[in-house]
Amino acid sequence: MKREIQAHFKASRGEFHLDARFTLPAQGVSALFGHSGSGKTTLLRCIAGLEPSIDGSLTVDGQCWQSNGALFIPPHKRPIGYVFQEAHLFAHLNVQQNITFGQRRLKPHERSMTFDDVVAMLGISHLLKRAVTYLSGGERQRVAIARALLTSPKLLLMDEPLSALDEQSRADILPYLERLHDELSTPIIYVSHSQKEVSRLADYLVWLEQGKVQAEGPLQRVMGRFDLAATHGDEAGEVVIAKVMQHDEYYCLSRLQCCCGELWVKRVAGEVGDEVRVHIPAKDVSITLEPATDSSIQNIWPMVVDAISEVEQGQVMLQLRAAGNRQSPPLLSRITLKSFERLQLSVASHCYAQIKSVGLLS
Amino acid sequence: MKREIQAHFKASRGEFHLDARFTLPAQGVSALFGHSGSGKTTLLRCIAGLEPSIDGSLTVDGQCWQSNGALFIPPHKRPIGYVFQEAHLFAHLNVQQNITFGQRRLKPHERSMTFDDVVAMLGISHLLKRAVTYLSGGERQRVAIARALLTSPKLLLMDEPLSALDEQSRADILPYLERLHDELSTPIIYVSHSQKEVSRLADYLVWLEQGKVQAEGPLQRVMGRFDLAATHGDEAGEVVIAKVMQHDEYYCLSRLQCCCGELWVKRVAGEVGDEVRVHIPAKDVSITLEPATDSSIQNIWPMVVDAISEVEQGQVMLQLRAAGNRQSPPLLSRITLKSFERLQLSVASHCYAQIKSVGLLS
Amino acid sequence: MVMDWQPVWLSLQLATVTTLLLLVIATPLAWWLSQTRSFLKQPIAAIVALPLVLPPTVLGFYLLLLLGPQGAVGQFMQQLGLDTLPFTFAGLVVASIFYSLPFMVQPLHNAFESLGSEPLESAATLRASPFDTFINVVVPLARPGFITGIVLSFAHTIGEFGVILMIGGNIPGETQVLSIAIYDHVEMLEYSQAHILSAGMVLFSFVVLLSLYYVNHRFEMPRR
Amino acid sequence: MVMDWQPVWLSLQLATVTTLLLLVIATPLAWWLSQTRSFLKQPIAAIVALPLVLPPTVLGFYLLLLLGPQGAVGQFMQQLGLDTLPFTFAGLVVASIFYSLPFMVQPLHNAFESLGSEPLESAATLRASPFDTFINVVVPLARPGFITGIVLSFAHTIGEFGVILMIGGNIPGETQVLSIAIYDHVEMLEYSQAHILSAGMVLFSFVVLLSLYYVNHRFEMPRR
Amino acid sequence: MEKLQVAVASNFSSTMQRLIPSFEQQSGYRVTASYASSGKLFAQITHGAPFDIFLSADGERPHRLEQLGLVVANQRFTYATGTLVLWAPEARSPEEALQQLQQGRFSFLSIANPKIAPYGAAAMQVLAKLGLDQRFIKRTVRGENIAQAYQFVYSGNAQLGFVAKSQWIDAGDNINGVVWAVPTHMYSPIDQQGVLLKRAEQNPAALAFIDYLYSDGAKQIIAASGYGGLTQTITVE
Ligand SMILES: Nc1ncnc2c1ncn2[C@@H]1O[C@H](COP(=O)(O)OP(=O)(O)OP(=O)(O)O)[C@@H](O)[C@H]1O
Ligand SMILES: Nc1ncnc2c1ncn2[C@@H]1O[C@H](COP(=O)(O)OP(=O)(O)OP(=O)(O)O)[C@@H](O)[C@H]1O
Ligand SMILES: [Mg+2]
Ligand SMILES: [Mg+2]
Repeated sequence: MKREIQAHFKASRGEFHLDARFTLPAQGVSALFGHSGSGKTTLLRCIAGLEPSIDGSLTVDGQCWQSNGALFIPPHKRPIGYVFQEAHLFAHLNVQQNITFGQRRLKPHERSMTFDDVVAMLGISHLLKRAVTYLSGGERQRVAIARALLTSPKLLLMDEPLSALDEQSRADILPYLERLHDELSTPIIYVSHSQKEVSRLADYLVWLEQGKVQAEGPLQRVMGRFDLAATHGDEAGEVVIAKVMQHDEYYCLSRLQCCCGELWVKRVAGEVGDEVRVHIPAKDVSITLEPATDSSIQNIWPMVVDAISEVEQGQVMLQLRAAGNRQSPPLLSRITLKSFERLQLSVASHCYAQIKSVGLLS
Repeated sequence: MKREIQAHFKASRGEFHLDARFTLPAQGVSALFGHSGSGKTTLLRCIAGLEPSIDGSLTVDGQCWQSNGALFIPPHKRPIGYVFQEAHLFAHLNVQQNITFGQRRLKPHERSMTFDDVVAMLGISHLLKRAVTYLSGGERQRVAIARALLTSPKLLLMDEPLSALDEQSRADILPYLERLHDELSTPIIYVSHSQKEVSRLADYLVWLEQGKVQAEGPLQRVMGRFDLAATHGDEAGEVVIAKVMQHDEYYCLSRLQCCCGELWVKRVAGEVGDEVRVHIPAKDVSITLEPATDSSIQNIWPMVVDAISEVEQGQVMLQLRAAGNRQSPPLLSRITLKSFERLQLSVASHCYAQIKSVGLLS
Repeated sequence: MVMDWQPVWLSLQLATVTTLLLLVIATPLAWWLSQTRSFLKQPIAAIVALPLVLPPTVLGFYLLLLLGPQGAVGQFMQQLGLDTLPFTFAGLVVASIFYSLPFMVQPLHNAFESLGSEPLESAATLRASPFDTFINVVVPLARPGFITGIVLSFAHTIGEFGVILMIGGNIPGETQVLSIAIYDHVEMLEYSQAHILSAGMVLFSFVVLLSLYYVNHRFEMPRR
Repeated sequence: MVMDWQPVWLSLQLATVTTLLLLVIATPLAWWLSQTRSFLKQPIAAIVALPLVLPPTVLGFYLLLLLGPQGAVGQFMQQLGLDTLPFTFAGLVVASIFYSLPFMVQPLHNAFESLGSEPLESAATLRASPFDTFINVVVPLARPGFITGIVLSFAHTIGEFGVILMIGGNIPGETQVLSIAIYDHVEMLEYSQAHILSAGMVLFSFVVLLSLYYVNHRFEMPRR
Repeated sequence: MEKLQVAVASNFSSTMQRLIPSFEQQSGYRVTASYASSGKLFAQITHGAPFDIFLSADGERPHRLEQLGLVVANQRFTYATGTLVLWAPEARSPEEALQQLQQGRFSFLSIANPKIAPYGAAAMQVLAKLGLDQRFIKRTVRGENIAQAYQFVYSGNAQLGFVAKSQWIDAGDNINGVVWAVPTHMYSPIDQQGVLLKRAEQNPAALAFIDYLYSDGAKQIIAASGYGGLTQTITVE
């Protein structure tokens, strides 16, 4: 049986009409993505069972949690962890008591997370005895994440958990979340409005607009769509899956193989043979007609222009594919209209795509 | 008399010790920047007068607001606008009543903002009659910003006001904040942990760590410092002031002149002759030994390597200056060690810096 | 049976005046209790509740001692050229206020404390003076506390008769309130009159309370 | 004067038992009131406050009729083979509960409503069943409401004597509580005894209340 | 016109209401009566209550007031003498009522509190005479006053009760059972005394009311209400 989360929720709240039907893989990270007020939080609450008045059906990994009025598993019986958009800590408990609140309610064998790990990862060990009133915004959010993780959830729901955190804290937490779904195969549904975060983390994307699902699918497919790219300006780009081929310890680089060619990137953590995900922002892909040899840019692929669209005035989005490989997934490049005209590009033009190695996500 | 904000606050709260002394220009945007728990919110509250128990002195634009126990102007008599980290809307008032709460307490001649403008800018006109309970996280934050703006403050204090907002909303609000300090010369003190936001907005930076000021000064100086750059990984870079020289309406580009050379960027809003701020991320500056002619990269400057430091293993940070101009501010470029060795760069090497135009902030 | 409306009016007057004055007195007291960090906070909170522990008649007796011509307060008032309070409507009001004070102070104190400092701080940054904040932010947000205080004080003043009988002297037209009138009927074995008055009182109070709760409900903040 | 301790113990017993039972009864009722959207909410909230509006003696009289052998409740109890309640300690407890109910329900209702739904939702996502949540989240967060309810109910039960005299019959050692004893002294013009008992009662209550408030203070959530 | 404020012990309240109209008609003065227990009225009078005449339920309190010098000396008078009856709602004859008491065939016996109400003291004397005063202590409920003693029986919770004859008469037909008229020798007379307060020494209305109480009309009303009506001035011993 395929591991899936199938959901359909329908409700009206004033002028806001929710009618979202989608299917997510019950593994990896799925992102709920959309503008402010598009219904992300509402949908997450439905999945958690916090909106019993909203009609809908929900099946998680073969188990029915809710079915149009006929069945409704109450939230405390759903094996979820929930990180609220505002931390919602218990004011009468200190940090440690908050964190272990859920854990204490699990049977020992249900506990797959350890207190020490989670506390260390979130960097809150110095706060344990503190009253929650005296936490800063970011500290609050980290405590809320720890609290949800320690319920050892079978499904983790996170509502913009990193928005109040600085780069450093994010960088500490993100790999942990990745480990979570890699090692424990805990599926995560992640609400975010940051395309960067989404493309770093998510395997699957549900794009909400005004309560409706606008686009849905594996990250690569949805992110590659021109309309999406056009909307999201600077962060549009392509995510490709690549295989680790070689590590160069001296230069601290790794060589990846992806469909379009070789890619030198900053030393990645995986073993040779592992698959990694690479986000190539359209704006970081520049075009030359001849391969530059004396450039600091290491990744240069011969490509063919597949499609051309004008994104905004003065900006052109090129869809490229590997020269000699009709089936390769598209690579996006955004250049100025001026360069486009100067280079006299057109569909089927041959060119070289330059990708700045350090501009890549791991 | 020089327009300045001079502050010195000192307090102990459990293990947290605040002892921050700094001087900000009383115009433009100053950023309070630092990790979670570094004391940003506490400091902002001190400036607003919300921490009467904290000893300190504060002089804003020549007026003393607080002076070591001798004087303490209560918060409601300080002409500030405050956007709290959590929105803190009034639960008993609807959106419109919340927004106009402060405005109604101003005399008509003190009002420099209009309701319609602010509401339109923040895209909340459809929410005016709504109870605040029914707002989404981002809507809440926008209402809080509107409420603070409508007090027509002489000093605007913002505690991570954009963290819950999607790119679209940010893009709508940021230009407005810029106009605020350009047209109304309202100084803004802005708490943020996003280097991107800071470099886009701020003129002046106060970098806090564990309650102490770590670095302080004009954005360019602080951001250019190698130690800072090294700490903040991907977002390190340089901010340069450039003058608008020409608009090309067909290509939708603008030509800027900055110390190092000419820069073609996406059409900017200002008039010819205006000054604009440009953030050049170190990772978006690539190096060639010969100027590429058939490349989509338009901005290519002849530079000289001024300093070299190894940032992390396998990564080299170059500090460049314009060839033939010893006084030009530094430009940062991050390249891989491999490229660095292949190009055989050393201090005083001549090279060309390539900057992808669309990778620039306006 | 000829209905004597005077006790009814007197009771309503007494309960209304008492409740209004209690609002005036208890609100600042409760606010102070909720904000202070003084060591006097707990003792004063305890003292406020003390009148409750004495049987009403006994409390009335002590008030009589205190307010009467030989009492400290009474002598002071006489020195000021004022009449003493016992056996007057004013005396009833003073006694009722004293006795019902905890019913107003306690719910308000709770309501004020549960507000937290956020609304106060928001209001301060929006140019509202402390008084302005109190009227336009604290009071509406503490509405449930006010409702409870008003309900308990009003109902209790309507029903109370021990203190009132003692301090007021059951003088028809002056200090004979409804509760005493009903009591008198019961004492005189005029049960049917007592039933009618009691039923009227209960019904009337029910309607008043119900309306109050419905109005409160209409102004309730929406909840998720 | 030989001190008769029996009324003192009886009063303490009565107040303690009443307060405990009130907690048991009022807590679910207040919780229901705070959560329901039923149209019965306002009427029931109003009914809870109604006993207050009747003079205690009169209320006692009606309770006497209701609980007595000819009353509906009394007959029902007799059919069950039980003794009727008037003139027993159990009767005192029932009457006190009935009369003090609003003092417990109202503060709890307010406290529960001011919690909002967030703590409940957080607890639910952390595997706490509704009952678990109630005990471990709602009760500690609503502590000020409980304190107020306990103070008002306890103090009021100690001081009340109208209803109690009526339902209890003032049987020494059985239903003669302290408040009645003090009352009797005042009526007998034995003022010095009354003074001593009253002072003792006030002092004792003050100490109890003060300790309660200090304990409450120690457990108070820190505020900014 | 002079107004007259009379403080009246609660147990005399219904009789007082019959006296007032007849007095007002005769004299043209207006009377307002305040009812409370004698103990409360005493406390109030000692603290300046605006009463002209005090009709107590006993002799003790008027006596004390006299000693305190708050009332006109040598004017204390007995306006009524209370009569005690034993009310047994379930009995068919007075003898049965007495038997019921003697055999203890009741759950509760109701009396007024002997400490504070003269009728209660009288009831205790009767019980003592019958040798029952120690037997039923735990089954004797004591009302704050004679009205409550009556209510305990009326509500069916007490099966026997020593109440005032005046109450029995007031109740008229709508009452069950019978009463045993307690022989007056079994208890010392319940003399209800009145006094004229100092402030009313010159008040013609007050003097007129006292005169009225001595009148035959008033005596008749008082007697018809169930009191051994004799109105006499008692001089200080
Ligand atoms: N009772 C209601 N009446 C009217 N509108 C409502 C009600 N409840 C929610 N809404 C609206 O529903 C929309 C969806 O809210 P939701 O919290 O799910 O948004 P979101 O996608 O999480 O946004 P954000 O990113 O800002 O948190 C919002 O526009 C909100 O104003
Ligand atoms: N009473 C207190 N006792 C102990 N520590 C306290 C107390 N009050 C505040 N702190 C600590 O002071 C530090 C500064 O808090 P502040 O809210 O100013 O941080 P911040 O820079 O705004 O962080 P963030 O970006 O997470 O919002 C935090 O580490 C907080 O835990
Ligand atoms: Mg949301
Ligand atoms: Mg903060």
